Amino acid sequence: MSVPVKFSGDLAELPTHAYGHRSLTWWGVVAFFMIEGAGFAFAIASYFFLMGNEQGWPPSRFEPPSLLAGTLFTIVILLSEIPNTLVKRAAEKKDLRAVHRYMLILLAICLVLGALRAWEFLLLNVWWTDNAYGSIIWALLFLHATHFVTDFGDSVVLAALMFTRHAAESRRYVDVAENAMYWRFVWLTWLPLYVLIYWVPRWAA
Amino acid sequence: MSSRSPNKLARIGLAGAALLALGACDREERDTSRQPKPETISLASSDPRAKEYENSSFHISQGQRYYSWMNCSGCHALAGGGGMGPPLSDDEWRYGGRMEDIVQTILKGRPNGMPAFEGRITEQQAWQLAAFVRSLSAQPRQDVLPGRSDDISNAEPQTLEERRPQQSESNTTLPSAEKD
Amino acid sequence: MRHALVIRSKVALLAFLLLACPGSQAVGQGNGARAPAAASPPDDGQWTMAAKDYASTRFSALGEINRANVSRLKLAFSFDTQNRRGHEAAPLVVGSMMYIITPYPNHVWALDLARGGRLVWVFRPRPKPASQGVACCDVVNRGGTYSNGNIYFATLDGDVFAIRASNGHQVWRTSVADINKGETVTMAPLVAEGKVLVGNSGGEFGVRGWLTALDAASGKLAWRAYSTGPDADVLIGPQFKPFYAMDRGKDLGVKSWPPEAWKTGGGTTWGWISYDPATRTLFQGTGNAGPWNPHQRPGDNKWTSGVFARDIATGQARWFYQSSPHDHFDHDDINESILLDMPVGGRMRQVLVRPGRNGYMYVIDRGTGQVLSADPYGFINSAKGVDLKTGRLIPVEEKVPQEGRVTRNICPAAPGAKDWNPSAFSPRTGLLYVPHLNLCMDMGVIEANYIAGTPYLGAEVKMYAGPGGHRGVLTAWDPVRRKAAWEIREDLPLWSGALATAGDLVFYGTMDGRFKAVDGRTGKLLWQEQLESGIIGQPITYRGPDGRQYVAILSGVGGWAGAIVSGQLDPGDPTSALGFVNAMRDLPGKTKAGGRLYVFALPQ
Amino acid sequence: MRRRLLPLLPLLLVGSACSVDGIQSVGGRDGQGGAAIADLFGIFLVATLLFAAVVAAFLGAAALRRRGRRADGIEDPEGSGTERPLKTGLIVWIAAVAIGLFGLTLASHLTDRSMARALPDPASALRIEIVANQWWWDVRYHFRDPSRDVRTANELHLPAGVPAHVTLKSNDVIHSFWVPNLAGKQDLIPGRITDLMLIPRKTGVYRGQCAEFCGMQHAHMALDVTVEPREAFERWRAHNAAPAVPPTNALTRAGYDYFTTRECSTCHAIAGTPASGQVAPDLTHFASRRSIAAGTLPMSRGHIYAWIADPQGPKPGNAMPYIGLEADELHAVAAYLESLK
Amino acid sequence: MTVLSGKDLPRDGEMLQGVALHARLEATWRREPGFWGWLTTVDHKDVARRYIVTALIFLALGGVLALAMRLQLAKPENALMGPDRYNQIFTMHGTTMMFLFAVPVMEAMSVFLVPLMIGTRAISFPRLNAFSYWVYLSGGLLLWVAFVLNVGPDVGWFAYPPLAGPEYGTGKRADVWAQMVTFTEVAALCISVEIVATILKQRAPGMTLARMPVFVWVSLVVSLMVIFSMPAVTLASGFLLSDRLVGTHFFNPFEHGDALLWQHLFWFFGHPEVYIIFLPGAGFVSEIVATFSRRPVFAYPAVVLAVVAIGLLAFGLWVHHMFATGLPRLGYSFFTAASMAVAIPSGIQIFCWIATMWSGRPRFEVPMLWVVGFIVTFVLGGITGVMLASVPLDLQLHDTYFVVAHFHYVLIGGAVFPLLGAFAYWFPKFTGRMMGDGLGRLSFWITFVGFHLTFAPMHWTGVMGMPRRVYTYPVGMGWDQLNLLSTAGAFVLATGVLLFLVNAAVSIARGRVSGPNPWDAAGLEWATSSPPPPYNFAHIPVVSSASPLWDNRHHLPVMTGLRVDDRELLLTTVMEAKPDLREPSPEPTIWPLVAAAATGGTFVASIFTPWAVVIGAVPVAAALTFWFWPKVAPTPEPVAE
Repeated sequence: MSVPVKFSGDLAELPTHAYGHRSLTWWGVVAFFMIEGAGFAFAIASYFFLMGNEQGWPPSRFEPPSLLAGTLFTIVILLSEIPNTLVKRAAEKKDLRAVHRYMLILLAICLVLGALRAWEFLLLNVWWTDNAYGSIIWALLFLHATHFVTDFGDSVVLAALMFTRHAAESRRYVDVAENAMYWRFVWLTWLPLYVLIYWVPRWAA
Repeated sequence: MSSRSPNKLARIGLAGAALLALGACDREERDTSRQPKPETISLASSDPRAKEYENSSFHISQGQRYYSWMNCSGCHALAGGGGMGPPLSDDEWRYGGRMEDIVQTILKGRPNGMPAFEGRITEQQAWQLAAFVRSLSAQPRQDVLPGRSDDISNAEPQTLEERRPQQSESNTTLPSAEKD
Repeated sequence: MRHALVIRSKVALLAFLLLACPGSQAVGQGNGARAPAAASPPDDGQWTMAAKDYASTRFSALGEINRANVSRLKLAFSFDTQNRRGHEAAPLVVGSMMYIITPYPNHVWALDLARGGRLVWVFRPRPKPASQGVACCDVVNRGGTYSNGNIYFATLDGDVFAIRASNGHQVWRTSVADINKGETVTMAPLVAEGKVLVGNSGGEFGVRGWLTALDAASGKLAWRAYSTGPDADVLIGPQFKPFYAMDRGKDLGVKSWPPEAWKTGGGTTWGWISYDPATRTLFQGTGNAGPWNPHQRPGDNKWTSGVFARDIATGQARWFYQSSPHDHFDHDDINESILLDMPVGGRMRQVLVRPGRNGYMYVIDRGTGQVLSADPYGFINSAKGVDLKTGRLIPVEEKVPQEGRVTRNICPAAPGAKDWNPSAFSPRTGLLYVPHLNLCMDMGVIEANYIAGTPYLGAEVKMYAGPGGHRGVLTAWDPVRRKAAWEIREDLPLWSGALATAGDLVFYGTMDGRFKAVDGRTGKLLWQEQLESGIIGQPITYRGPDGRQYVAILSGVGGWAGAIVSGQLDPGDPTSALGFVNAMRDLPGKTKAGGRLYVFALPQ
Repeated sequence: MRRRLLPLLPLLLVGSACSVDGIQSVGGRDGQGGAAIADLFGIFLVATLLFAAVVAAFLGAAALRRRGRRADGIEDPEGSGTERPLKTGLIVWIAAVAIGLFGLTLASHLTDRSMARALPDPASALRIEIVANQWWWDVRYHFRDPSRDVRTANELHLPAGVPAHVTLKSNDVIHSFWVPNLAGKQDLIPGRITDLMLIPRKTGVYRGQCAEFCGMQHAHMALDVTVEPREAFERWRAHNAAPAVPPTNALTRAGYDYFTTRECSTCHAIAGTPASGQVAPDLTHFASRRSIAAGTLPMSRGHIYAWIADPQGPKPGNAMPYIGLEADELHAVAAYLESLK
Repeated sequence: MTVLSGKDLPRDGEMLQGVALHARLEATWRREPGFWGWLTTVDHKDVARRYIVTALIFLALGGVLALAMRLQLAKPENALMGPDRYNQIFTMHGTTMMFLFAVPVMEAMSVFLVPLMIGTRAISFPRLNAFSYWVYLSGGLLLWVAFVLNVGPDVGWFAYPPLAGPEYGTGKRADVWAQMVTFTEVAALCISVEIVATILKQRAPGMTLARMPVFVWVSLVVSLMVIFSMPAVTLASGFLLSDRLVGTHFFNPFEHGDALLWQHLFWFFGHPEVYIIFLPGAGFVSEIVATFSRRPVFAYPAVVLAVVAIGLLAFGLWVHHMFATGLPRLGYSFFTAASMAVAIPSGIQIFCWIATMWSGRPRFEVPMLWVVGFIVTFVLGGITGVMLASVPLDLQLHDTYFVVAHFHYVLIGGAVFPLLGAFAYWFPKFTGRMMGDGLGRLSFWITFVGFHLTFAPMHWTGVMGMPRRVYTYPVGMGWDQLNLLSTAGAFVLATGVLLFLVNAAVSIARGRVSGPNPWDAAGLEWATSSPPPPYNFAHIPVVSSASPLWDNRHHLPVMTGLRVDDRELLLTTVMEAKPDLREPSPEPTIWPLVAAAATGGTFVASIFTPWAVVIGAVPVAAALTFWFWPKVAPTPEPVAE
């Protein structure tokens, strides 16, 4: 340092991790929420733009997507918030065994959700090649599916990490808490998409 | 110094990619030249022009326009499913499925209703049309084909099947209509 | 000749009154509608023209097979036509002989009914193979006509033949159509007053439609009436008195088109012609305007998609009514005109009843061309109705096809609420049995290029089942009460004709090969038989040489609707066969190509 | 407007050699829309240059004010006494900019409104349909009686003083219709129908050009516009509604025969002959036009030859193929086309 | 490394300072030696420098393309090149300049300067930062390799469907464009996330929001703009790719898709993009003007508010690119008003900068020359911008050379001039040496004159009706001399820029050694050596005003106590910047490069088959897992709650 300095405080006693907006990662995650949220917003805007263009929504001879898989997915993903909240609490209490238990439950639920999501694609009653309606319906579901798969991958890695010696580091609990926050984002963004994919075509018809 | 090396890396990458992907050039060439290269149609087993036209996205897209302009789609349908004329999207070629056979069919016509376009379109256009016709049955390299046309959706509805795989092209079958 | 006919028709009228009327009164179901006697002579047990009679009733007075015993109907014999394309023809029965005209190459088979349908002779006209390439909707033929010892029929490439019925020797042959322009002939000619009436097909090729009358004896051209162009070509002269103002004016066949467009304007006459001997008037429908893209032909596009009444001797037009001015949807108006005398608004009127392609059941005064009523008999969302003051169809603006943009859910689709396949009328029930379609479509148009001998369409179409999900309907329509008495919904489109008999039965076939007989009063299914191939032909019935009643039908799927099977089209391309394939993707799994005559009778 | 603007031109650093008086010029006042826009342009130019001048003066003064006074110390803004007047200046400046912009927005809005209000009822206007293709203009005049319709290509004739309602469509990609002397531009978008009202005020010849990038030959997609007196337009209309003149001598006869039976007629139409192709420009009165191939070549015998002999030379990528005519065929076809006045 | 217990971990402070501290910090923070270290570095200054150099290479390449275009247009009916080549070239020029030069170079400046300006040791997510560079490089390589192979996009930098769609955009050219967009968007979004987190959480103690340098404000606003606008074009290019590759119908009017959907999405990004490029320029100017006028920028709150206002207004203007599409006329006047309203904050900034000079004692060093050049040029560009905001005028001027002139005035005048000024200004911080003064002044004047010679005539060619994007024009339209003038000007301009680059190259090797604060500037970036050490600051500075070095001329207050044996950062609170946490910063690693390579391979392959996305997901996921997997044993430091 080339400028003469005068010491005016010591930082050694500061903590090395914290939850929520005090943590740096939290801000990174929030920034990614904004990016992805903006992406979803534009996709939804495109949905309404195309809807205004189309004659009939869905266009004649196409049925709206069948409700079963999508509704099951919605119910299960809403229920998954229970173990998710428990994971978050356990992480904040640094209760490793509880973290293990609820993360495994959550991953099991994710597997169920993955199967439901795959099934959902087959129940859309339209292919993306059929018309612009089919294209945007598939795009919405596909966007959310990638979102879901990404977080699932994240969670698997994090869960694995929590079974290693790295779990001893307190900052890992912050990661777990932030992952739980991300999961909330995943299901929150799903709710409007669920309405757009499954219900708007029914109301518009 | 960090600032110089990316430049070097870029140059290495550029050269490497250039070597690897030289094949891209013929696919992309907008060949607006006057006429097909050799002067006459040879009936030899493989006309050198066949590959040239078939592997050119430009020629295929020109052929796609002519397919609509010359009313091919009226008989053979947008994706080659057929109608008044036989389907072009399947593996059955009444008069041979090689490029040069198709060019012959277009130019000279065929007895069961295919009109002769010789004198109505140029030979170059016939080759371009043939390249597009072959693409309907997914014959040329997939990477030169467009995903769809700006038309009514002509993808098979409600199914995820890909276009049927093709049989060997020498498999020429006789016209099925001549049963009497 | 003329005298003979008049006398014969008068005798026929008497005979009909004596025989048929008490019968129908006994049934007690009639509504007062009946075919004019002159056009519908008493039944002689033969079937000499596709429509049975000039009134196009397709009604047989034979009653041996009836509601009580039809369930015992059995195959009498069958005959392989050795042809695997769409068989749309009606067999002819003259005396103890039966004649079948096949699709291209248009062989005529003569069978001896006295000897169990043994082949007597075959006539091979050898039409030009290239004609197959300009046939829009499979290489079909809709039958021939027997008259005066000759069988008259036309080949796909446009040659009209007269051949001796007894031995199959050619009497004359006249070429009327030019396949290089896209003209073909698929219709069954009508022979009346010594004239063979035949029109061209090719509305999808930008041909100029016409109806030609040939001298039945010599094959010489008597007259030709075009459907577009100057009045002189259309045979519009001083006799022409259209009912509606929109059809009055000089040279409307030119003035209602952009310059030159009338030369490629369509208006082909490929359907049914009816004839009223009492007024010596023929009724001829004209086909769609070309190209399909309506934006390329602003104007009313006279005289396409309408019906002409013409003097049979000279061809001079008497009146014209246009059901689809400036046709948007390929709605030809070539469907059958059934001549009826029936009460309308309390008094008997001489009318034509026409199940139109646009979905309206027209009742038109035979004498004036006035539309007395037009009621929807199928689902229509492309029009709001017919304005009886002006005679104009009232289109729905948002269903007009757009350039470069698909218009969705247009009902009825391009083949209409009903295509060529003819209805039958039974005076006993007073009902018109209409085999028709329930199809809708997505349609967008693009600029069509005109190259002679190639399609001139400019349309991209995908069809699919209409509301309800069924694709075919048999409607029993009461023309007097102007509503359906009953209807039968069929999964597949109905592409076969109907037959009504005095046994109060209605026969028709389905595209998956079921030949059915239903109760003409209730629509109850009484009998059905699974045939080898789908049925798109016209059932007939006749009294055999042994005096028994027989019912005959050609099976052999094809035509526009069945081209997916007969032409082995690719179901993966929904726009195949002008978009019909999209609605028929299941057909290859339900039937296969074939060509066979089936004749049924009650067991002895 | 030209005169009013002249003193300001040097400010745009462009020599006086240039003038806005061209056949394809934004400054043109030859149509009602064009004139209103030219006026508005003048207002904007004056107002904005005024502001620019204020900024320039301020900048110049600021730069020169304390020039040469070297000082290493840091200026204390509060102490210097300039802060307060500058803050007042800032407020004044913001107000001035805001008022100026409001004025300009208002001017723009009013011009837009008045242009919209001045538009006559489309039903009473001359009805023209223009379809853009890669890379030419298909022009159709529609009349109540469709048999009077006129079809031409790459040229537009308009009667002076008569509003023309132009319906715009595209057959392939997005194009933009722009005849600056007459009006602003309007895009042609596939799947949509747009429209534009042209109200030419002065007779003359103008040029329009596609203004949205549309592919390889975007540069060669021009449109010749002729605004003429009403009677002259009527003559033109009547002439163009008539079929083409039949060939008169052996040479043009040979050209006619080739044209109507061979490749040419697959795409081109000539009214009154069997040639009825719809996918290329209508050539019925080809030789009466000012240019060939959408403004690529001026109309002349030599250019007709050159164009037919090798269409890919002057306009590579366009849809007209090289046919390879023999010399006598070329001669005949060119002579025939030249006879299509 | 010795494992120590929590209490006596080595930290800076009274016990550890001076040379010993530097050695400890150097050992902890320096990158690994050799080529491996070059590949694995996560130092924001390394990454920023290579970003800048790469962007300058793209600037040069884009400039060569511009010269090629000007040569072709030098005379009417020129046969130098055909339409196919020309269309590729103008598309490449626009794409390169917008996506590969302007946005990345501005972001790179933020990556370099922001951590220094706010007094922190590293950027927030340094591995993401490294990753973003490699992704950006892959995108640039993809585009240029494709161009060399005649697969260069030829559909304009805006790639309007249907021209760029599957039917008319023949071959892979438009796919290359769309995928290149994906690359650069990913890179830009990563950087924005880092910048936002860095600015909000890592500011030096005492640097409240109101004490942040204007450039930091600009970086924050720009990053947020990137975050909210770029997803639009990412989505749009995804739609375009899926239309082209798997047959969706987003832009197919026949199946009720719409070409205008693309334009809405593209311009919702495209217009903010212009301000994303321009605002950093305004940030540079604010810093330079203050330093050389010897006073803090006049009316700092007004300048900051103006920056924020521009950032907000930028999202309300996109329709003014679409006035000619025939949208409902009613909405247009709103967009006219919004477009014009941008002139108000821009006007405020201009006034404040001039006022700063007015009330200060301006010294016209090279960076200041660029600022003056900027103000003159930008005001002229602003004037034409106001004209283009008017619907009736836009309908005439849209897509003519007038617009070409306008946006080059705004982008070169408004962004490149300040950027070159910023290079000259921060050159000592990048390299440790001063940039040559004489050559610097010469290059400014040549560039300035060349610029106006090139682009001023274009106003006139545009008004005379010359449309954009034409590869040639006919004789006799009156455009000939003006075009020739522009071509001549282009070569002058190129000479000027070349001189600038030569000056930079020479100065790197032989420039005067500068010392930490050669301009006697006020910002924290000048409180450390030039170039700064890997750890930026030995002690964390404490700030009590907006001009810390001017207000603490003798002793800069600092805080101590961060570990020196581990990469440790100080996190402060969002608003007040009070010390809050110590968090570790990641070590160098190869995995961002591997992940970028895997991502790049996936993107490129997906042009050819959609299955590439599925297959490529595996290596990408693997690389990311290794990236995030902790490599070292947990820190023994006890948890302090």
